[in-house]
Amino acid sequence: MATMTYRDALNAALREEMTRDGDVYLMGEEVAEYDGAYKVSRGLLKEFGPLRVVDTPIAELGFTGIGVGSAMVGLRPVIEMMTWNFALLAIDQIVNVAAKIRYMSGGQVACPIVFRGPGGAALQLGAQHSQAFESWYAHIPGLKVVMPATPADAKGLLKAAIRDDDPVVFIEGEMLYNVKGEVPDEEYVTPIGVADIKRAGADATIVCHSKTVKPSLQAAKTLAGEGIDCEVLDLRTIRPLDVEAILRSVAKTNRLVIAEEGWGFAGVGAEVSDLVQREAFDDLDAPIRRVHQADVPMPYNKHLEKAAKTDAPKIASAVRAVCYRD
Amino acid sequence: MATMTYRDALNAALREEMTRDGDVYLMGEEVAEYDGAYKVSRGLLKEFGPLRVVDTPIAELGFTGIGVGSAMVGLRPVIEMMTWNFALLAIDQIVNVAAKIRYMSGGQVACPIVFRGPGGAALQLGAQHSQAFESWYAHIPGLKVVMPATPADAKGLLKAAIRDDDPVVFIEGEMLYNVKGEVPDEEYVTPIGVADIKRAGADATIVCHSKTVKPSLQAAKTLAGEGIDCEVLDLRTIRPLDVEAILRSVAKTNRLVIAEEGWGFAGVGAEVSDLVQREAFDDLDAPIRRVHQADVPMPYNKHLEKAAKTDAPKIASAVRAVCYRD
Amino acid sequence: MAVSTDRRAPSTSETRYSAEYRDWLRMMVLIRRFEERAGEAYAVGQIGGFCHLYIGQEAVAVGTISALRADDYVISAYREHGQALARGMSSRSVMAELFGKATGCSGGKGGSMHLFDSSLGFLGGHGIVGGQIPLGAGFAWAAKYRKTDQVSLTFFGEAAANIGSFHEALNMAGLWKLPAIFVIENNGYGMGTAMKRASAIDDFAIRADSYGMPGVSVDGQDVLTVRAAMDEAVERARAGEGPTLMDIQTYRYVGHSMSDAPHGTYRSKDEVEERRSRDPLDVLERRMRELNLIDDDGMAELAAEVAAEVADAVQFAEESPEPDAEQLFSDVYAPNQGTV
Amino acid sequence: MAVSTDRRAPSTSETRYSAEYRDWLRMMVLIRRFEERAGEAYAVGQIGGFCHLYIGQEAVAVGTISALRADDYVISAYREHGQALARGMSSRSVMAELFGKATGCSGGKGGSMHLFDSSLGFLGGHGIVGGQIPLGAGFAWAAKYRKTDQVSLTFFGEAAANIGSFHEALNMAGLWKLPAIFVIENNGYGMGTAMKRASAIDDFAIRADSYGMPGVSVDGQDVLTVRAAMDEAVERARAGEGPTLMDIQTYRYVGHSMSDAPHGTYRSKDEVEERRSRDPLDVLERRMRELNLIDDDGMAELAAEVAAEVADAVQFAEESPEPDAEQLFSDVYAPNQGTV
Ligand SMILES: Cc1ncc(C[n+]2csc(CCOP(=O)(O)OP(=O)(O)O)c2C)c(N)n1
Ligand SMILES: Cc1ncc(C[n+]2csc(CCOP(=O)(O)OP(=O)(O)O)c2C)c(N)n1
Ligand SMILES: [Mg+2]
Ligand SMILES: [Mg+2]
Repeated sequence: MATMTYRDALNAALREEMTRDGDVYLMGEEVAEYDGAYKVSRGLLKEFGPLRVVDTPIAELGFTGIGVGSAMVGLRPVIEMMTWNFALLAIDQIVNVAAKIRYMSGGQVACPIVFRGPGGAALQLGAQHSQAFESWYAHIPGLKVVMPATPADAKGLLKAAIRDDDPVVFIEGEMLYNVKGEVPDEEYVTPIGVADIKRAGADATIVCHSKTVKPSLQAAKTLAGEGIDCEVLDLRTIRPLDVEAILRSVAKTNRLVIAEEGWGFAGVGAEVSDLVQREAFDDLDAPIRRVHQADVPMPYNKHLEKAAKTDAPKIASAVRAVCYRD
Repeated sequence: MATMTYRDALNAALREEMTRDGDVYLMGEEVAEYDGAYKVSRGLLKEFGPLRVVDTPIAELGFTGIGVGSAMVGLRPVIEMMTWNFALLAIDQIVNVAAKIRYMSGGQVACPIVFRGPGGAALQLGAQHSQAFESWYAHIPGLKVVMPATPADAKGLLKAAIRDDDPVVFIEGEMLYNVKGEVPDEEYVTPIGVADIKRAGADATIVCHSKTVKPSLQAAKTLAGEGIDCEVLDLRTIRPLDVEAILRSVAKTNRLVIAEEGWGFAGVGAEVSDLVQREAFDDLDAPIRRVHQADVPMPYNKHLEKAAKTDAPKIASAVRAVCYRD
Repeated sequence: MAVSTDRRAPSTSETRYSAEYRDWLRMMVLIRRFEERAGEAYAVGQIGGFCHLYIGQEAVAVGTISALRADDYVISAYREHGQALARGMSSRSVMAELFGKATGCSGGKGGSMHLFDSSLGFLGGHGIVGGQIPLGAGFAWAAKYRKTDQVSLTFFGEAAANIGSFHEALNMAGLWKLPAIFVIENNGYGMGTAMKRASAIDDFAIRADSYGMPGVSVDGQDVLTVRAAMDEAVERARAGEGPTLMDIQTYRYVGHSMSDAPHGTYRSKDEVEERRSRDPLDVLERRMRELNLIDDDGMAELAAEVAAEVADAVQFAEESPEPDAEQLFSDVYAPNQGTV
Repeated sequence: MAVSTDRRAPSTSETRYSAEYRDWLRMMVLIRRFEERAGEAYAVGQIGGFCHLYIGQEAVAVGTISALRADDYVISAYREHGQALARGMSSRSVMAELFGKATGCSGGKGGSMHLFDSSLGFLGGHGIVGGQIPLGAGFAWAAKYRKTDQVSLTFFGEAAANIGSFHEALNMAGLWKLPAIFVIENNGYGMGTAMKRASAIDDFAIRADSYGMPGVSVDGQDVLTVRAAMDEAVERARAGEGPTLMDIQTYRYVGHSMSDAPHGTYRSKDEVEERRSRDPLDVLERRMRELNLIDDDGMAELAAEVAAEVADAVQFAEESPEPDAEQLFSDVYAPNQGTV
């Protein structure tokens, strides 16, 4: 196993899939000559040339549509959103075309496309640049929504997303790009739709994904010192949700905290909470608690920003609450 | 009390507010010469002239931005979305500007604007024209989301939305425009953020809004015949949610069904469900059930479409389930 | 750099395409009769939802699409029955789709606004104004990527030329010299809004200059003129010389959709009458008669063929089954991948 | 109809604005020094997030904004420190905002990309490329609605001219003859993408033809030329003759943001050096010296004033308090209306 960054794992996945399949190409702002705004595509232009690694004008709606169109006729584009904040401009093509074209054509037209880029907040980027939209995309039938937390998952899931015959919204994290982890040397693909237990435990389940996995593990470590043994379940895929894995964990621990980066109202956590109260009502020994961003646009000031964000102490408090230890 | 349609109630609200306040104007596609695609603005051009009732090109992002800009300098625009499906093209201006401008300007710049038009499905309009996006907008702090179900609420809430100093997403229903109801003769304003008990009951609560209010009342009627006395709570406002009203009703009935028009995943119902399990865990005698659109893009065929939609029989079954009568 | 170009399409020899005239006339008459019949079926509830008829614009679809090869791509908006037929989709499969039947081209799940036939490269049928423009550019991108000499033809209304996706897609098409042909079906109105009330300029061929591509204005009521201009655009595109913007002037005789009257608040009865007086079907018929390519008998025969085809299509649609109930849940995702 | 216009801005008498020269030069030097100091503060972590400096482009902000009245409106993108200062916002309030302090112009909640001062009609500071263009048109719409003769000035980069909101906003501005001035700050690059790799044409003044408004190309390194062209646009706008598109050619000496090197993969050191050799500050200083409007002493005095102002701004920012913790939840909604 090699140790590599999340960024390099994504880069390796792109390189491997582009090598394997000539129909795969990468398109977006600054992906080619600049090697990517966050350097995820480093070296790919040199290796694959300008027809397969394509710089675009700033025209999210347009280049997303061009990608979707090319997928409708059989190419397998990977469209980079410089950040998912800018994808609001392209969301019509994602929701009204990519997600629906198979259905409204009566199954004739597939749309094998990956939309990828960093989502959520980094540091002090302010209100317009710090938004987590996974619950929006997961609301839409026809899309899949994938959010890896580790380098190994990033690589295996991006490969799976590129091979998938449906449109995949693949949300990375700017704050994750430098995270290092072990990545298998041999080729592998990580299946979409399968959650992963990042830490097994018996007393409470923390359901998390993407950037909240690390603080959940930190919280679990702190809580272990207090005698609370947490299971940390990384969803990895938001749609389709791994319902069985969630219910299995709750059946074991009887207590649930859901930690996510974005806003609470109708967030991913609300869906998981509803699912569990419905399917595992009798398993629950306490109401489910959620941790999410404060219900405000993200402030620029660093102290306010920190106060707004999901972090390990907030997750730990929520776990104490569901264990009636607060 | 006069009997009037939902359409005419909205029209009256617009007329009264435009008469009261010269800063209020209406802008959108076909609102002026054509009297509105759904005739909500009938007669307003004639009464107020082309500077206050403004036809636009088909340019949702652009005219929404023009509206938001004019609100930033003190006008009070009402921006008509011909339908909310098309607002996906304008969503960047709604989410990244209207919802955030007050916050990111440190409170200096207000954005008193109403975005209004029909949301959700009508009949056989197919996948791209039949979407309910209220859970998306309600996810966003800085917005308010209002969805009247009756003519009286439509009038009172639209007047409140126009007078509100914050951006309001006001979602009507094409299928509601012809619905008739009693509307008070004297001037009134219905406060935003207050739910309304459309039918009082003791055995189970049905939380609903907009187009699901009528089928909820129908279901309640059916169930009354089976000895189940339902309370039908119309949210009217999705954000801010009337948390107290929901909890009060559940405290009384101990059973909850949530009926909405849109998709389930991270829908409004998920938020309400999470709220209730958290705040009223011990009040609940059964898991909460939800009724929502089938998890598919809307099909054109009328039988398939009917099967996809929320309706009274589905709501009634869900209530029977929470009452353990199924 | 501005591309300098004579903006009027060249005049054309009367006989260059005469071998194709009868096919064109037959297709134009078929579209007209098909649409009239669809309007009747709508009136009695056999067709639901929104339904936008193509009556008056027939020469645009026929003049452009007849210039394409079988492996080219076509995409349009919601007013696309005529283009679907011109591309060779059967009257049966289109009518059945309008009826929402399982035998419809989109299995009854698409409806009037979402006609598809991927075997003919007819890729919709799209309901969001302007949304198909980047998609059409995307087909052209794919042709370039694959180094084929396929061409992509994208239709949209003149009102769609004011939306952002038009600008973004045309800029990229011009920048990358994509084999794309963008056809503005300029019928003068977007719903109830006359072009001059929605656009700051009245000649859209000018907009081509912003994207480094030729812009041509074309008389859309004369199928010959349309075809001649289209041939030039196709030639350019196939030769790798890039895209063309065609502003084709036409008129819809009917309302915007079935719920809109042919005339009323936004245009007068006189205007509609006047525009109808130069009917694309008549223009071609007259030319054919002058060249002795058709006579009264020939016209009667053609009319009978078309009438039979449309009647058969309606009967087929009426007798076809509704989609199975399970169809509700299929085609959301690729088979065998599981759904949510 | 195409608006025919001479696309080069008129040459200007050297003395027409000479009474204002010192103010302009002082402001341009202030912006330069302010930005250099902000860069240093960023390097040591006093400023966070994205930070886009205006160095090299000073003549654009000063030449345009100096032509406005106090009640006009100004809006820009994220590279807006220079425009904020030129509009009269204090160095203190801008620097404090960059530091995220409670005394910042946006209370520390906006940051570098979201500077606001509504008392000066400076309405941001926007981070979504092109997003401010319809907003600027909206201010102009409000002026028309209220029948004032206010003017709205909107800044954006040349890369933003390829996005849909540009097209939609300019079409409506042209259609409705709004008192709007659209300034392309054409520094040749959008991040690492040279204009010719993003746009199908290399002269954006041509795009004005699509929207029925005049388009002018302006040398953005000579503040005098900028101002003269701007005066014409303002005059048109105030007279109710409608909008103008100005393509002002400039250059940024620094990287796109603090995380980008001044030169590297996408442009050469030589190119940057060459462009720096015609510095807008030098151009004006030279002209003033020729007219005997400033000498070495005067320059030293000006430099000292600016140095003191910048030092004071930094000290003010450093010593200012952080926002109160409750600020997290204020300003989401209007006061006294309750939050969710
Ligand atoms: C983005 C969007 N906005 C509004 C509509 C509603 N709408 C449907 S067709 C239409 C008019 C389009 O006119 P044009 O592009 O000229 O095409 P035509 O109908 O004349 O063929 C409008 C406004 C829509 N479908 N999509
Ligand atoms: C819609 C959108 N897409 C992408 C970005 C990321 N981005 C920020 S600035 C920029 C380049 C803009 O270039 P230009 O408009 O020329 O302005 P300049 O930075 O040169 O002043 C990009 C791509 C963004 N902020 N918004
Ligand atoms: Mg039209
Ligand atoms: Mg630039």
